[in-house]
Order: sequence, then structure tokens, then C-alpha cells
Amino acid sequence: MSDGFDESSPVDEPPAGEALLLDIDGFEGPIDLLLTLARDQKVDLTRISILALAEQFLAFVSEARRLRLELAADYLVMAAWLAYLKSRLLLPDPQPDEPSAEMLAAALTLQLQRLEAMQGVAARLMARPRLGRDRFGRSAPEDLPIFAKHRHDLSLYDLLKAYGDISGRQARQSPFTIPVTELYSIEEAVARLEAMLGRIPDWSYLSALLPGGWRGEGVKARSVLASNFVAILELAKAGKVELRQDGAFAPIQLRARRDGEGGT
Amino acid sequence: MTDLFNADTQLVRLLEAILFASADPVTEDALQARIGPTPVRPLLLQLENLYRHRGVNLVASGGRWAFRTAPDLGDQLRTEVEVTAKLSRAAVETLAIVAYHQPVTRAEIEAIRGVATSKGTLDILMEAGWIRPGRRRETPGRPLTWVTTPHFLDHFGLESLRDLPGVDDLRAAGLLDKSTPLPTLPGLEVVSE
Amino acid sequence: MTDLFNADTQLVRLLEAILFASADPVTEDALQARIGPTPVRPLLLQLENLYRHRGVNLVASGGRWAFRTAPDLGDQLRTEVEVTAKLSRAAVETLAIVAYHQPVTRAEIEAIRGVATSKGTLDILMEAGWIRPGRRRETPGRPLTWVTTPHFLDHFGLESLRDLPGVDDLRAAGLLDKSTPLPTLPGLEVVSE
Repeated sequence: MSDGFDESSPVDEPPAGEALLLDIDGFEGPIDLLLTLARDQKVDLTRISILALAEQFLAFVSEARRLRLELAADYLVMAAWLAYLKSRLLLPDPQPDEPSAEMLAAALTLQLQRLEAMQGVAARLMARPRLGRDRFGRSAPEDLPIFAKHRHDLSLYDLLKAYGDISGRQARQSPFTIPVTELYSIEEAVARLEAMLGRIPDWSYLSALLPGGWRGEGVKARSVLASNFVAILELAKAGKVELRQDGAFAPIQLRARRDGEGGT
Repeated sequence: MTDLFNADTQLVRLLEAILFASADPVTEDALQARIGPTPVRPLLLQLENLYRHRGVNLVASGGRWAFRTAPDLGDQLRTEVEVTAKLSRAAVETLAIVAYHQPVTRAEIEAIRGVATSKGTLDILMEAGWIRPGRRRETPGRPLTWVTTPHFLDHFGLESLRDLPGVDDLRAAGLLDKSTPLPTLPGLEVVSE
Repeated sequence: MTDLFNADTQLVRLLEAILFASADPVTEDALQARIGPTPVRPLLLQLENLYRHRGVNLVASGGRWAFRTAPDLGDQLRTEVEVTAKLSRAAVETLAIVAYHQPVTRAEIEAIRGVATSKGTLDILMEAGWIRPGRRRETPGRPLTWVTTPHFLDHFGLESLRDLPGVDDLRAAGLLDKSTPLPTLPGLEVVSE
């Protein structure tokens, strides 16, 4: 709820040019940023240079990445699309069945105009004399609720909020939604490796046998590694696998223990 | 109309607006403080006179001023007076469940809310004209079901029951207070109900 | 003063008192029901005219009537009120889009703004009493639409949606046209709801 309100004024225009980079969070998405860049061209939106705009946006994104600023995925998608549009605008249109570069540019212009129109009227709407701020109603309605056809003062919002609360409560009470920690259990690792034993080639690196989708950084990945490490120790102890390591911190290798061979 | 831009007239307009918008009668001192050096009393008397025969009068009592509806209209205003009462949380939730799950039996309402529903809750909703008994469910005990009335749609400005936002809509609108589901362990995926 | 006992004048006084006593705008139908067979509209216009230059005006919005303090007195009245929380840019833009494009789905709002609507934005606008769910769109997925409420008109002092600032210009410029076919732009895909 708190994110619906903030300190910045709704009509504040973000600063242009280089100062843009200081305030990525001030933009409501890539279209909003494009609109701000377009305003820098100080011409009618129908006459802006889409090519120049694409250049500026791409420069913005590469500068943000150079400064290692976190950019949302939609900015990168927009950058890729603008790079494509730029190449289409610079080269003659090869495929007649695709929309022409001019059509794409016109669509983008219309999109910018539409957002600009909404931002403009939003400011005009907010500037109107508003009830409770500039205009006031009767604060002391007399005890004559003669139009109270409804004996209960219940709004649709109240009703929907009540149902939302019930649904939320139900979801929490459901036995299936007990939060499960994102850790990979040793039991699971043992069971999985045991099932794989017959199929693994001779000596294999442990790292190659970790489950897919669990690689990478973070607690999850470390728990996979730890569980599987403990699991192979357990399996070795039970005489089911053989382990090998060429030196301290070298990759661990394992293979299924062959029948008839002795212990390690 | 030239009078409109006369300073006194502007002050009378301001007094009129203050008295209209104030929740309680306002003291003459407070009014004086609001309008500056011009003596407030003659302006108030002017306003009182202006409204003397209107449907609303400016009245003073105990040094405080307020607009009140004219006493002679009392009878015509006081007909049909109904007292609005706040609905209990149980009643609001029950109404919401009937709206979304109708036709729904009392036992089903209780199962969804997780608590027993008092007989009075359904009575209140029925008295308000929002719900009515529907068909009996053809199951053992033939329990009565509850459904909403046309007045329910009317009150909440809905054209049809199909226009009630679904759970996904509520969630998207931020109305659903939900706990974040966490990824589950492989092999332990939740089977949705 | 003899006029005072003229039947029409009595009805005007009654309307004045009813409207004065009620905090929320009253529908013309409800007022008509209160005064009997005499057409209510001319009487309301008479009353509107009577208060046109006063500190309190009679205003119509969305077919409902209410007394409201004159807009030009806002600065002088505002000192007494607490500052209302400022709406976020997202909320303000979303409100404008709902107002000018209604009925509008969440996906359409997102297409115009080029970003996902955060949870809580629609919630806040609905809690403020400015928007409500409208009919479902009869397209695949039957998405819910959003529309503005009568209270929206009252809050922003609009008699009807036709009085939205600049609405005619935007329509003439084709900027309110939902059917404008756009080639797919990034971030503008209409997501299914």
C-alpha cells in the first residue's frame, strides 16, 4: 500500500541529459525514459528523430551498464529493439512482408504521444479544484440520512477487500503452503545418486553429476554441493562408490564400485 | 454583480464557505480571526438576514454560528429516516462469500470462513436486502442455499455477478493479502486443489 | 416575501435543505422522488442560479447534485485542512488512463504506460473511491475492465466525463483510440490477464 504514495510530485519532470543517469528510478519504465529524451529534442513529438532517440537511449543504457547500475530487463529489451529499429532505419527494407522501419518508427511515435497525452491530462486533472483540498462539502451533515435507502454503509471496496482477506487467510491456512526452505536435502542427494550409479561413466567429476537447474551462486547452489558431497561420503562408506581427488581442492571424482573389487 | 468584487461581499462569501464546511459551530472569535480586521458581527448579521427565509438558516447559539436546515421543513425532512449501522466483519465476509460462491450453504460459508456463522449474520444480510434463500441443495439434509439479490448488484453498482473481480484480479489490484509462495523441493510440488 | 408561500418556492427551500443536509451528492431521481410530481430539474437550475456567485455553490456531477464551497475560496479555506497524501506518479497516470480510456483493462493500462502496474496502484485508486471494476470485456480471457465512479467526478469537480480536461482534443488526435493497431513494441505486448 505504501508504494502508491511517494514524496515526489506527480508533475515533476525528470532532469534531462546526463543527470538522467543519477535517477533511473525516477522513470516509469523505458517508454517514460524515451519520452523524456524525446522532449530534449524540443520539437513536436510527430517530428522527432527516432534515429536520434534510439542513439540516445542506447547511449543511456550503455552508460548505465558501464556504471554498473541495475537496469530492469525491460530497458534491455527496449535497447535491443531500438538497435534493431536503428539498423532497419539505416538500411533499405529487405523483406516486403515485415512492417517497414517507418511504420515501426511511427508506432513508437504514437506510443510516445499517447503517454505524453496521459501525463499531460493527469497533471491538468490533479490541478483541478479538488474536493477536500480546494472545495469542501458539508462536514456536518445533519442527522437526516433521508436518502439512506441502504441501511448499511458498505462500499464495493469493503466487500472486495473482505473477500481478498478471506482468500489470503485461506491460502495461509492451507497445509500445502507452509513455506519450504530452498535447500537440497542429503536424503534426496543420496537417493538421486544411487539411482544414477549404474549409468555414470567410469570416473566422473562430481560437479558434472549435480542436478541441473541447481547450479550457480547462492544458498541454493551451495546447499546442492554440500548435500551431494555428504551424500557421496555416505555412499562410499556404504561401499557403493569409490572417490578420487588428485590434490587439495582439486575436483572430486567418483565411480560406482565394481563388483569383486575390494574397498578403497 | 458589481457587488461581488466588493471586499465585504468577498468576506461574506468566505464566512459562508467556512460555516458550511465546518464540522462544528464556529465561535465568533474564530471567524473574526479568519477574516482579518473587518468586524465580523455585521457581516454575520448580513448573512443571517440573507438566509432568513431560505431552506437553510444561519443560527447562533452560545456565541457559535452554524447553518441549520429551516425548522419548518423538519417534518418533510425527517420522514423515512433510517439509521445506518456499521456491518460487522463477520457480516461483510459472509456477504462476500455468498457473492462469490453462490449458491452456498451455511455450512460451506462456515468452512470457508473457518468459524461458525451466527444465525443473526444471515438475517442482517437478508434484512438489508442483499441475500435471499435459494434452492435447497439435493444432498442429505437438503440444506438451504443462499444467493444474492438484484438489490445487491444495484447497491454495489455491478451490472452482473460476472463483473465481480476474480481472485486473480483482486491479487493484481493489491486487494489480496497473500503470503508469497516459496519454491518447493523437487518431488514435493504442491498439487493445486 | 409573499413568494415564500408559493408552492414552487417551498419546494426549492425543501431541495435546498435536503442538499444542504447531505454530505454526499444526491441523485436527481432521489430528489424528484422527494418532491412529488413537479419536475425537479427547473427547480434545481433555479437553485443553482441563486447560489452561482455565493461562497457555496450548487454543482452537478454525474447526475447528482451537491453544495460545494466555491473553488475561488480554496486558498483561504485550505489552511484548516490536513494535507492529503500525494499520489505516486504511477497512481496519477493510471487514474488518468482509466478516466480517459474507460472502460479499460489492466493490460491496456500497461500497454499505454509501457510498464507493469504494481500491486496497490489500482487498490489505492479504488480505496479513494475514484475507480471501480466495470464489465468484463467479451474477449478471450474475459478481462475485467476499470471505470471511474460518480465520486471521481465529484472530487475533481466535473459535471460529466465529457468535461475531462482536453478530452475532445485527445479524441480528435486519435490518442484515445484503443483500436489503433500497433506493431509489437517491446514492453507493449498486451499480456493476458
